[in-house]
Amino acid sequence: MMITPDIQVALSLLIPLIGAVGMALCYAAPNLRETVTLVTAGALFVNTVTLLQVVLAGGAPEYSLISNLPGLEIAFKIEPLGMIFAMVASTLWIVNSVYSIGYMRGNREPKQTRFYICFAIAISAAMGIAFAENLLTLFIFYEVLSLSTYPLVTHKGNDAALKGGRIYLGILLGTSIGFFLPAIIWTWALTGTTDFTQGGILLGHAGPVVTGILLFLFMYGIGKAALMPIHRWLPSAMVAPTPVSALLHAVAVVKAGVFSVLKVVIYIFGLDILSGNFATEMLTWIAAFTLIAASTVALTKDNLKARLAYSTISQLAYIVLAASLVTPMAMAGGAMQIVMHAFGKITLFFVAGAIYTATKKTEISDMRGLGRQMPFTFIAFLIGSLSIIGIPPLGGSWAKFYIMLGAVEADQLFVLAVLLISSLLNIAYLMPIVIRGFFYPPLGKSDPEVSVGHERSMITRANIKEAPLLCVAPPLFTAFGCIVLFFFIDPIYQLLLPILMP
Amino acid sequence: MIEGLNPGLILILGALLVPFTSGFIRNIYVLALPIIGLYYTWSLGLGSFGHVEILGHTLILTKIDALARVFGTIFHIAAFAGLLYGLHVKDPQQHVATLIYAGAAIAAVFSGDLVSLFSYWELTAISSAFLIFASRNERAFNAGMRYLIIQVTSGVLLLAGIALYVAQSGNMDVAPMELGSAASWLFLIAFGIKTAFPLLHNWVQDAYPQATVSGTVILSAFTTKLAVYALARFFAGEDILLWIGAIMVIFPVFHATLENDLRRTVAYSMNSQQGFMVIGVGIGTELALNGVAAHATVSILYTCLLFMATGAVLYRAGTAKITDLGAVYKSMPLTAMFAVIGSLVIMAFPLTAAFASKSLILSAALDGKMVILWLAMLFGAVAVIDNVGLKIPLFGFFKPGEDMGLQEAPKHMLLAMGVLSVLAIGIGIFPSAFFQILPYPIEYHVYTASHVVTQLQLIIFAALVFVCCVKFNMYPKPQDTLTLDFDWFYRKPLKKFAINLGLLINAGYLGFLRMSQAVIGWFITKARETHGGQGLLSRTAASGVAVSIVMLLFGVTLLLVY
Amino acid sequence: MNALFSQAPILAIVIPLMGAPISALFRGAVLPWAIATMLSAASFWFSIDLLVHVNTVGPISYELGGWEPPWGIEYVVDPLSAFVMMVISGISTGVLLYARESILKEVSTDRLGMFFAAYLLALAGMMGITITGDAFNIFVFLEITSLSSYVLISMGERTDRRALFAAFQYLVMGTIGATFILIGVGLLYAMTGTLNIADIASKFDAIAHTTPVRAAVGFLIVGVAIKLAMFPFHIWLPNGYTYAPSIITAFFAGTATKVSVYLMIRFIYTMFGEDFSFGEIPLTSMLMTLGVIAFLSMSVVAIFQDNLKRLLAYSSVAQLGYMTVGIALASEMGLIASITHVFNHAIVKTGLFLTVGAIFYMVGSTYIKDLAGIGQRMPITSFAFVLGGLGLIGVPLTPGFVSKWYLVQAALERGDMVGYGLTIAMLISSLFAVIYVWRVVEVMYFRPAPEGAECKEAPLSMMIPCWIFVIAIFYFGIETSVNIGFAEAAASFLMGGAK
Amino acid sequence: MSENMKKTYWLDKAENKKKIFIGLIIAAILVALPDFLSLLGILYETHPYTKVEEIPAFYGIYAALGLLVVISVAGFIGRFLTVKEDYYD
Repeated sequence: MMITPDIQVALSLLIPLIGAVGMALCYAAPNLRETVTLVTAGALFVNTVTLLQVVLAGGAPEYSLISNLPGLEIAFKIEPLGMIFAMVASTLWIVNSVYSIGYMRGNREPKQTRFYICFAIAISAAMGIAFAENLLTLFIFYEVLSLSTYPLVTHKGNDAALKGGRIYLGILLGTSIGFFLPAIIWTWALTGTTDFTQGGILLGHAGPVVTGILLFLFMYGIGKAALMPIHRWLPSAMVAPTPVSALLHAVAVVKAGVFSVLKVVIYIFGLDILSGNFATEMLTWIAAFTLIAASTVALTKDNLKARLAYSTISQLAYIVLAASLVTPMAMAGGAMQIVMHAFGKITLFFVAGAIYTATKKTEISDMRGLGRQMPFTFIAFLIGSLSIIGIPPLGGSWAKFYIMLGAVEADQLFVLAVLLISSLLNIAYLMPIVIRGFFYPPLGKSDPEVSVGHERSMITRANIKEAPLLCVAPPLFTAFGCIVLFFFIDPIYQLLLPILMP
Repeated sequence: MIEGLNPGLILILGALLVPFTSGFIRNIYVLALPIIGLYYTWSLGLGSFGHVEILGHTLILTKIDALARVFGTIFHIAAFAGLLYGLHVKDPQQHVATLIYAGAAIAAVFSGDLVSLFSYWELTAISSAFLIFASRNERAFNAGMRYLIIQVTSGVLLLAGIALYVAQSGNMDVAPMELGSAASWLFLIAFGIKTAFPLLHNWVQDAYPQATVSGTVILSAFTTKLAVYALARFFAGEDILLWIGAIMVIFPVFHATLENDLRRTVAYSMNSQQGFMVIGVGIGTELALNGVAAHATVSILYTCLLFMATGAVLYRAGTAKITDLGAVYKSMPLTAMFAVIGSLVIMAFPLTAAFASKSLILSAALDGKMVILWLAMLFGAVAVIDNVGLKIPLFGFFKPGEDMGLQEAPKHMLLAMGVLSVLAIGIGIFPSAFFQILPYPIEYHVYTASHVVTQLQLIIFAALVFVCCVKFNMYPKPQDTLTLDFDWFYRKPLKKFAINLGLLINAGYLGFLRMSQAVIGWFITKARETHGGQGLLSRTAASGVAVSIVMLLFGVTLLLVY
Repeated sequence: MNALFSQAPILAIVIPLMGAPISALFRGAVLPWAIATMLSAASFWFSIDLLVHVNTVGPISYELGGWEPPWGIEYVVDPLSAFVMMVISGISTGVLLYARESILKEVSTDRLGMFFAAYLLALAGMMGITITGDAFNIFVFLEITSLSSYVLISMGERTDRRALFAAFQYLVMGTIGATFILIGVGLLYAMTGTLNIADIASKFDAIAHTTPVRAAVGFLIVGVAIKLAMFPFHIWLPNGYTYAPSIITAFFAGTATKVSVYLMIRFIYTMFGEDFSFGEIPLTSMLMTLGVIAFLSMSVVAIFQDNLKRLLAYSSVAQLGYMTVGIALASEMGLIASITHVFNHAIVKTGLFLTVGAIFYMVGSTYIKDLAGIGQRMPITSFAFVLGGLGLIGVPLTPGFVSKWYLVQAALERGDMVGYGLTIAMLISSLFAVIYVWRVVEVMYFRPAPEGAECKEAPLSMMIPCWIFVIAIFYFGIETSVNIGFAEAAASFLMGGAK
Repeated sequence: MSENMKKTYWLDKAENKKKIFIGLIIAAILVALPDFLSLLGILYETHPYTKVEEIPAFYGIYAALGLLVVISVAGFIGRFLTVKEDYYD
């Protein structure tokens, strides 16, 4: 059988599932199981990269799975935005798998097989979301993703984990069924289709009021985008082991949310119908509020993962903000932010996990001086933080720049101020961790008295006690990725160009 | 070399190898980098290199013109001297930060497009902050965070300006702009923060004294001068700068007079000196811009020299407060000598570099018939004689009193100071050689009799009054105090406001959370009461009850149907 | 074969009816079961035949004993009745396939002959209700079904004595219902002089305004509503379902109430006619109110249940609310939704009760707290339950989604606030469904099993039918042409034919 | 070190300070002198760009006044703005 790009689309979903079966079969032999995980991740990556070639060449492979109701089918079609999301997910899955091995073994976590299987299913769902051709398909995989990550969130199995998991699932399912699904049905009732179409499908079918209500149904229905006040699930999900948090906050779940937001705005509404709508402007304000408020909350959190969770909420709001600006440049910025934040935040979570693995510390106030013990980890954290803040030469700065360009295009200059304040808040909650890590004595110890001008770095080879290599290499890799992405932004831009300038 | 490689990258990339070296090799290595960079800069010549197509725009990685080359050259020299001065430091983090910082400043100067400029602009902010944090104490940490936040504010404002500018003009070239559009104002504020415009200036005096001994030297050389360069690049001849500059010259001198901390005193007067350059940019004539370039160069020389000398005292004595110091010159005569040289230069004493450079700007002002500005600058010149030229040596080094029993500064520090002194005096003696590298061709005679006489009048009369004031106890007595400045507003009331606002929002949010929890809880309780266990709707009704319900509803149905 | 087929309508009824006494004669564990299964399968086979025939050729009228209607009893096979018959006999067959091991544990061996006899009688009764075109005949078959149901439910007394009470309550309520129907039919007979439904229908409009007819309508609707377990007449259902033997619960969940829904549609659309039902009397608002309360309130009740079977029973009441609303919407789309939901809910709920039966078989309890950690102990069964639960919630790719999709569409079709309100109510109810299913799933998978509890999977003979249902759930959720196709045919027949 | 302690420096002596003071006054007179001489056309000519520069010893006077202004203004604002060293801590 010839493997055509169309088949490869189906393979993208299938490969992780096959891998999951493989992992289930190898549950008794951890080494074999992990090999299966890595091979699967590698295969998926290769598959996605070949698809990328096709898309770059202007192709749009598609695959129709099921057509069960008139006008409703489960079908996949690749467009640039989805390609980017798929690339991010499949690339980071490899890294995350490597890291998971280090973390899960380093912490002797139970039920590792279930962990890897659910992980693979979640990735498969993410692929489904990325390549979905219509809203229904997107919705189905969106729900699969929620469900398949629940066992990951509650991995620890204690009461706190179950409670967190319940909030996680409750909000995600509640919003998706309560808002997202009605919005889909309504869209379908209005237009008779839910296909993602360049330029949107609602134009001419919905008046400004209906458009506004629909917009809000979508934005709050896609709970994974964590727009306030339905963001609570994200901090709740922090009870999960760190690789899960990394997956949730960088690769699959939240990115699926904001990706859906962009997709809905671009392909369902279309930029024309939204620009100038009062609801769109309100969304801008809500996103701006979320952006700042979440950063402010992050400042008050002492638990590292909680702080990162709120940081994620804030960073996701960038994308919703970009979407609400409804200009091509803002869309480009939003798409870039998906990629950049993925790399930046996964680095930070990897680091949080590496610190936990090496020292069992979770509170930031306990992490003083750890940079001396784990310099590589903290350098990765520094780079990740700077990318989140948006400092060049790190990828995050492009996203911000393009959102700013979008804001200028949309004539919403207050957004510039919002971004400025947010950058400062980002500094305030991220940088002290690095600085205190490097320049302060560890907790309970004090540095030898040195007179002014005789500063010493205190990083000596004897002092270094890093987490296992498999926990340290992935964050370094993703941190390096943040740098590389700054210089290789052009391919992403070129990929996006067709949807920006139709 | 790679085609189009920005000279600054030599230092930046070179910095990454520093942690893998140690001892003597590290010393040689870090000193070699600026030398290589300088050589490379000059070997490139003038022109633009490294055009890259990206995101539909053309980026020019390296663009060297005469103005940029002056700044690039002095930055390399300052980096070399600063590194030499800091050789004793056993903290590779500081070396790395220094090299990246210097490299970024150099690279920013040679950037041909706005994106590169912004990138390096931010890089200087981040890397330099580490020189403050490296002091490793709580005050330094806080000052560093404030510094970082202010610097990044500048960066983000610049980015916002670029976004606006690109949206309007569609290109990303570094080119002069007219003040008027929102973009240009954002540029101006971004540059203004780093130039330390009045009311945007506090980060200088806040952060520099908290940095490490060598860190302060490095810090003083780059950020503010890079900003002056940017101003000259974009806003040459912009009138508003004249007045900003004038205020800037006068504004900090009073604080400089009152300050107890030697390094903070230098920081204030450096701020005042920045005003000269801002005025020069505002005048915008060829002579003025030459003056800006020249004075920036000279300013780096003497500021570094003064920070080095005061730093050496701090290094040996552990303090740089006038009230804590005694007769330093007795045990550190060479350092004291360099401090005097630095003071002479800042006073623009004949035969020192500033004598040549300051007069360029003054002359440009007079050429433009800007008498008030000229008087303001003259006032600044007088003030600097007071608060650095005389105060630093007399109060810091030549106080009467017992020998403090200090050791002379280490050799590499003396060497670094020596290098700068030689340059400062060399330029003073042979100004025309120095004028060769200035951006515009120049025909200017520094040493006219009247110039020398008037300058000497200025200095000696000022000195006389100073001595009189000290003698008759009219001079504000140095006290172990702090003088409040504009930063009070954001360090006290604004901070309080922000904290209270945060608490308020937090309380509001908690209230919202509690309320929604209560509402949901109420629903759940009600539902449980009516629907749960033995609730009305889930109770197992007796058959009789069931039949009654049936009858009742049947009655209702009949009524409705009928 | 053709000769045989011409008698298919009667055969589909007679086979189980005649099989009942035969089955009663036998003793032992296997034979009665085998007979019942084979007969049920035969009935199923004829039903499919009928369904295909009706949809390709047209409705069949079969005159019992050669008397022409309206004097003789007529069996009418139209798209709706054929469809419901197919559902009933199919469910019955599937349940019987599963029954052998399960029933041994719940009913003593010496009663098995009686048990399967009663089972076949119930099946025959339900098939009869569906197929007959004679109003009095409906009552007769209804009584057959009811009486056998009481027996079947009371058989659960071996595990829980409360089954007797449940059966008694069902008896009281069921009898009232049946009596109401009888009175209604009697009144109509008095006014029209005929018992043939088609005949009544043709004369109905002329006498629609008379008091006795109005009373008849009231009796009939309330009577059917009781049998349908429409809120608030559902009181008999949770107990009945909870204490009956597992397979009976599964069987009734898939059939008994569905037949009542059929009757409701039949009375409203065929006998009274659409214009009268929704124009003359406020049936829409009555049924819709009760339906909405049913699916909202009963879903909430389900959330608070601690017995899994009871939880599913309340969920059934809620789901019947959807079907009622579908009828009440008085549109073709609503009718499609209602009819297709009859089918969809039948397979989903039967499948769920079968998996619950399997769990009960192994664990000996259906209390949710006793199911902790069952996901690890009985992974295959538990997974079947999860998939069935997804169907119950109405996740896309399951039939539940399809019927809800149509129902929402029907509601939106109204284009007024009631329609939007209905949509919102349905979505809220779906959320409740998520909660009550998830509660179980969480206990099953994420609570540690009690110490020392060791459990294996249920026997294959139970697992396979369970999974047949699960696969059917997804098959009909994805390949919707069967259920939707037949439902559409039935709906358009009713809407067009009743005029 | 101990050697340094005993050593007396030139600056330590009070009469030397006086010498410096007197030296300064002499220097001031010397540098002001050319301006006055130029009024008489002796020695050299000034090249005033501005009116104020025509005042004899303008730079000296301006410097003296300017310094006084700096010192008095600083002394004045110092009264309001001086706080303890650990004010912000």
